[in-house]
Amino acid sequence: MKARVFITLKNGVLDPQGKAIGHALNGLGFASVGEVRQGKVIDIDLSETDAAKAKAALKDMCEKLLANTVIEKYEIEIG
Amino acid sequence: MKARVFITLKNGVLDPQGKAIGHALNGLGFASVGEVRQGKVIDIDLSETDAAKAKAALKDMCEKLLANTVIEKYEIEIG
Amino acid sequence: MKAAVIVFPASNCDRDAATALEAMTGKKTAMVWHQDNELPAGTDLVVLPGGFSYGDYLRCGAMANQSSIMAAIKAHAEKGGAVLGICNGFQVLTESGLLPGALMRNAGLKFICKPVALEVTETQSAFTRNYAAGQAVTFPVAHGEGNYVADDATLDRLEGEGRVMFRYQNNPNGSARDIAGILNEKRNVLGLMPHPERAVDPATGGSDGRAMFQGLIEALS
Amino acid sequence: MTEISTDITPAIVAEHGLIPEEYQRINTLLGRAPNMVELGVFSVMWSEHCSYKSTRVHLKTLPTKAAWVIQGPGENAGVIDIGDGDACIFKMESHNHPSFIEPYQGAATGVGGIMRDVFTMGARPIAMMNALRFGEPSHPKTRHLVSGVVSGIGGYGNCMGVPTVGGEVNFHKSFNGNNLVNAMCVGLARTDKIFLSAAKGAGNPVVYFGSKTGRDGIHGATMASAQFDDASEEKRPTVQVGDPFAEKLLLEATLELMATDAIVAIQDMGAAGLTSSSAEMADKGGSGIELDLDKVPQRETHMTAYEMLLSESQERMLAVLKPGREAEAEKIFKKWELDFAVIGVTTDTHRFIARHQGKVVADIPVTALSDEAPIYSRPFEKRAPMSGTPAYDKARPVLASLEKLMAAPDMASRRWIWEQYDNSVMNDTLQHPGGDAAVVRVHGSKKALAITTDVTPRYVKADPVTGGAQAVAEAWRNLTAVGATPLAVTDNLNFGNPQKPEIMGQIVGAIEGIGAACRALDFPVIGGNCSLYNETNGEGILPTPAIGGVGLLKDHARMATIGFKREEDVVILIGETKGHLGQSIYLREIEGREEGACPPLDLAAEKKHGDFVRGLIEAGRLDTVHDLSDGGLLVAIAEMALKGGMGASVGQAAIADAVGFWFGEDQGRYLLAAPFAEAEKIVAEARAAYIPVAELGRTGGDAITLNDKDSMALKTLSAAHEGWFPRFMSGEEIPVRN
Ligand SMILES: Nc1ncnc2c1ncn2[C@@H]1O[C@H](COP(=O)(O)OP(=O)(O)O)[C@@H](O)[C@H]1O
Ligand SMILES: [Mg+2]
Repeated sequence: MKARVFITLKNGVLDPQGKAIGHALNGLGFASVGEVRQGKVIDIDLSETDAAKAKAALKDMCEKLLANTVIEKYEIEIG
Repeated sequence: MKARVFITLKNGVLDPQGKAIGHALNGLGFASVGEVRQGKVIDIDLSETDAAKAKAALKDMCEKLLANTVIEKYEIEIG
Repeated sequence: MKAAVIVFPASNCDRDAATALEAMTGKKTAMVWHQDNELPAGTDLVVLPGGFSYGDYLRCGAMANQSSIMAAIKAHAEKGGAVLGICNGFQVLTESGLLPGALMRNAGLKFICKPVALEVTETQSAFTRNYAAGQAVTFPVAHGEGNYVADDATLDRLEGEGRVMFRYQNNPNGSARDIAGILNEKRNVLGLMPHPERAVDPATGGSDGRAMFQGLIEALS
Repeated sequence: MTEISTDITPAIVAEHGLIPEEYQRINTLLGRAPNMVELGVFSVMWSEHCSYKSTRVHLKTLPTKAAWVIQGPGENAGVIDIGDGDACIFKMESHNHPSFIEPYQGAATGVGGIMRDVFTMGARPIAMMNALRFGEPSHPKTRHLVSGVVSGIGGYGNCMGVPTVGGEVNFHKSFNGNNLVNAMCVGLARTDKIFLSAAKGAGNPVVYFGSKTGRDGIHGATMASAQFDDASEEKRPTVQVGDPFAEKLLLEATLELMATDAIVAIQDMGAAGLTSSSAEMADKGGSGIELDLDKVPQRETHMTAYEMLLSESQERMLAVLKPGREAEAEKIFKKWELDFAVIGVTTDTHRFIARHQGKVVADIPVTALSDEAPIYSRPFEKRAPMSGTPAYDKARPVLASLEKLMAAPDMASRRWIWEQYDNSVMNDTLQHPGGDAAVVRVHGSKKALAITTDVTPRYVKADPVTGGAQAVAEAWRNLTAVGATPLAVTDNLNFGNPQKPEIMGQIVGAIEGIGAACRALDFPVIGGNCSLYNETNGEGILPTPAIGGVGLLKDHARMATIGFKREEDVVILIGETKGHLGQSIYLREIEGREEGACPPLDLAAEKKHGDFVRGLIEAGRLDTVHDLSDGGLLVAIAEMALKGGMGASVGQAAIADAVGFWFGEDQGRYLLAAPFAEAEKIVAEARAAYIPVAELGRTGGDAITLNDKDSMALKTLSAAHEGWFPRFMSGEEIPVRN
């Protein structure tokens, strides 16, 4: 089973990278670009076949390692 | 309009970060975890309202700045 | 030799490069702002210095590559002018396509600052002419993303054409084939992760870098 | 505006960290009840952090003057004169709590904050140090904290292009729930271009520049209170995130603005952000200030006056300009792509006034926030110092203990850390981490600055007065050991809860000791910082008054380093060796006990021995010196051997107690190595000056040999010394202390 985990900064947490990317895109002439936020995407191969169990394990992984829950939030996608 | 761009390493390009994460997850007892790859997700607010135009602009942004196509590939999601 | 050092936002070895050049040439080095469109008339050598241009955000060197000065640098290289990219400068050069490949996160995932032993593998360039082939030199490294990658065909070609100029003796960052520095096809653009400009004074980082600048002075004056 | 009309309940007052008496005092000073915004302003200005209410009466006793002191405590950083029109500006500050919550960002923003304190005075930062304390290595959080703090310091400092050249790291269980992250920044300016924070004069524009203001770091408890629930989710307080890229631009832009003569006063926005920077500037200038909060560059929507005034968003500065110079300044910040806004004006009303959306949201006499802030003489209890000499096994083989000590968490090589810091950028680093003091050249000159941070918390715990003095003496000794003349210190007083008489006793004692040592060594205090309430579950940390010292080498060609350099050099010990093992590293690591009296300190001998050693280095007669501290004599010899890649054969006839001799931590001692002829002269001169001196042996070989009998290969020692940190951090080893 393949899973995708998104780790993004919580709302309100400053995102210096996103800010700089937005600025650079505007500078390149992409005037329609407003706020930009950058996060991580982590693709995980799982040998687990039960979707519910996989989801629970992924949640656990996010809490324990993948996300820094002080400043980040996460979403899990199983596909 | 909100868009999400995924930047991930091309197949075959070594991903030391992904490898380290996989290793750490195994170490934490998540035995079902196989290969792990890490990429970026960039969320962009666009004032553009035409989806086709937005898509074209996003493609252009990826080619010009967001991805290094020597080692990375990108996917665009508009939603 | 007239040298110009490019200053990007958050370049931070720009002064070090200029100081080293001035010590070697006895002449003032031009500091060129990234938003300029032209190099000073008569520039022989362009140095893209180390640092964290644009904070290394998104990818090292990616945003600096979009600066307006880059067109002038490409034109300078095209005409055969010498370009030296050190550390972040090397990253800008690969982003710009002036050099092949890319620089990724160090294999150990940590920033590394220490003197490293290098082998000068090729002497056929203005940058390395004053070294002996196979000479061992020590330059400091200071980078988090110096892991050189390219596909096998590119690597074979770099080696086959004698364009791998410096190799690590103890690979600190996972670079393919221990590559520390490479040259472009026309042999006038060098990019390397170690800092030769931090090796021009025995009181600080040794003096193995002097031969590079001396070679450039001789070749370009 | 709900926040103005909200009734202030005792619960709200308490959530703002104010006691009822303090709230009453606010009412008296204002002649009315404060509104919520005003309460917020008072709460931060009267906080321990900003007002030093528990420590001020004691800090006043510290010596702060010397002929070379240009600016003592009271500004963003202290300033000393280092000759030729050059000034050195430095300061140390803590970011303990944020680094425990979010180690990477907490440490990173700590680095950013202290750099701003230094460049806001006109200096270009040229060196960074960090003094770190973590819980025991076996504690489950320790590795994560070490890793996050170190990469946060590197992540920020490396991007700034300022070399991080040294620091200190200890592990102890008292820090399990409360690590310490103290960062020090040293900068260079010209003596005639030093910028202060006194906003003198009325009618001058107040300008804001740097990054935008968000809801970062606003006091958690106050934010949780009910009146802020209209746009709830968006309004939660958030951890401060550092943006070193913005800071680098801010540094360059600020220095560019300083090259004009447009600035009247300038101050970074640190703790309590806009409030403290503006109120302090008005206070020091004897003026008033009016802010129009609608003009503040904002990162988020619907920010309230309360939030803007209390936000601790990073990478922001406030300046008062001469009238009419706004456009010139704006042009500079545009060039560097930073926000710039005129947000207020100075007045002659002596009031701090903030307007938001057309209404006055705060109107407070400036002195109510400064001079009228509460000052406490908190009760303190000075406990009798710990005493006695603990028993230990005198027959334990010395070299086996040495190997163990070299790999102890507090003694092992810190290479794993310092290689993650760019320590050679700026091309002026003459001594990298790993020596007694870092040495950084004054660019383009023969001069160099030596920098160190020191404190031995276990000594301070055993005896606050002696421990405080010892921290100063050790800093002074480290600077001396490289050949520098020690000039001044900044302190960072990390303690537990000052409302406990025992802790307050530690604070008072440590300050007394620091003051005494600084006076005796002519080493004034020119700045500092206090971090109190470092407690978890009612247990305070080991008292940790960190001392950051700076010294000057007039000619860096005459500098000493610790590594042995030549075979057959004579190894000389300066200072008296009694074999004091109380509170020693040996006792803790080998015997497993933290007991006894800390070593006594003789400040007169300290000065005499140091001046003697420095004189030899300055005369060009001596290039190999190491001061003795943790682990004592044999550890110092091992360090000199490992650094130089050369062994030594040392010993003495008739050592009564080998353990005490080799591992005792008697103070005021140095090890020197010099060629025979020079060594003979040095020994004779020391004797003539009544300085205790002993020849211990000769350098050479690839082992440490004791009394021509037992020896241990440098390879073995090196593996022990270099191996522990990487193994610990890779998770291969979680050592449990015996
Ligand atoms: N422990 C101390 N010893 C001496 N001076 C101190 C001490 N603590 C604080 N100070 C001085 O008090 C002033 C205010 O300190 P602080 O609030 O930490 O500065 P800032 O507002 O720049 O962060 C500074 O000048 C500082 O040097
Ligand atoms: Mg300050």
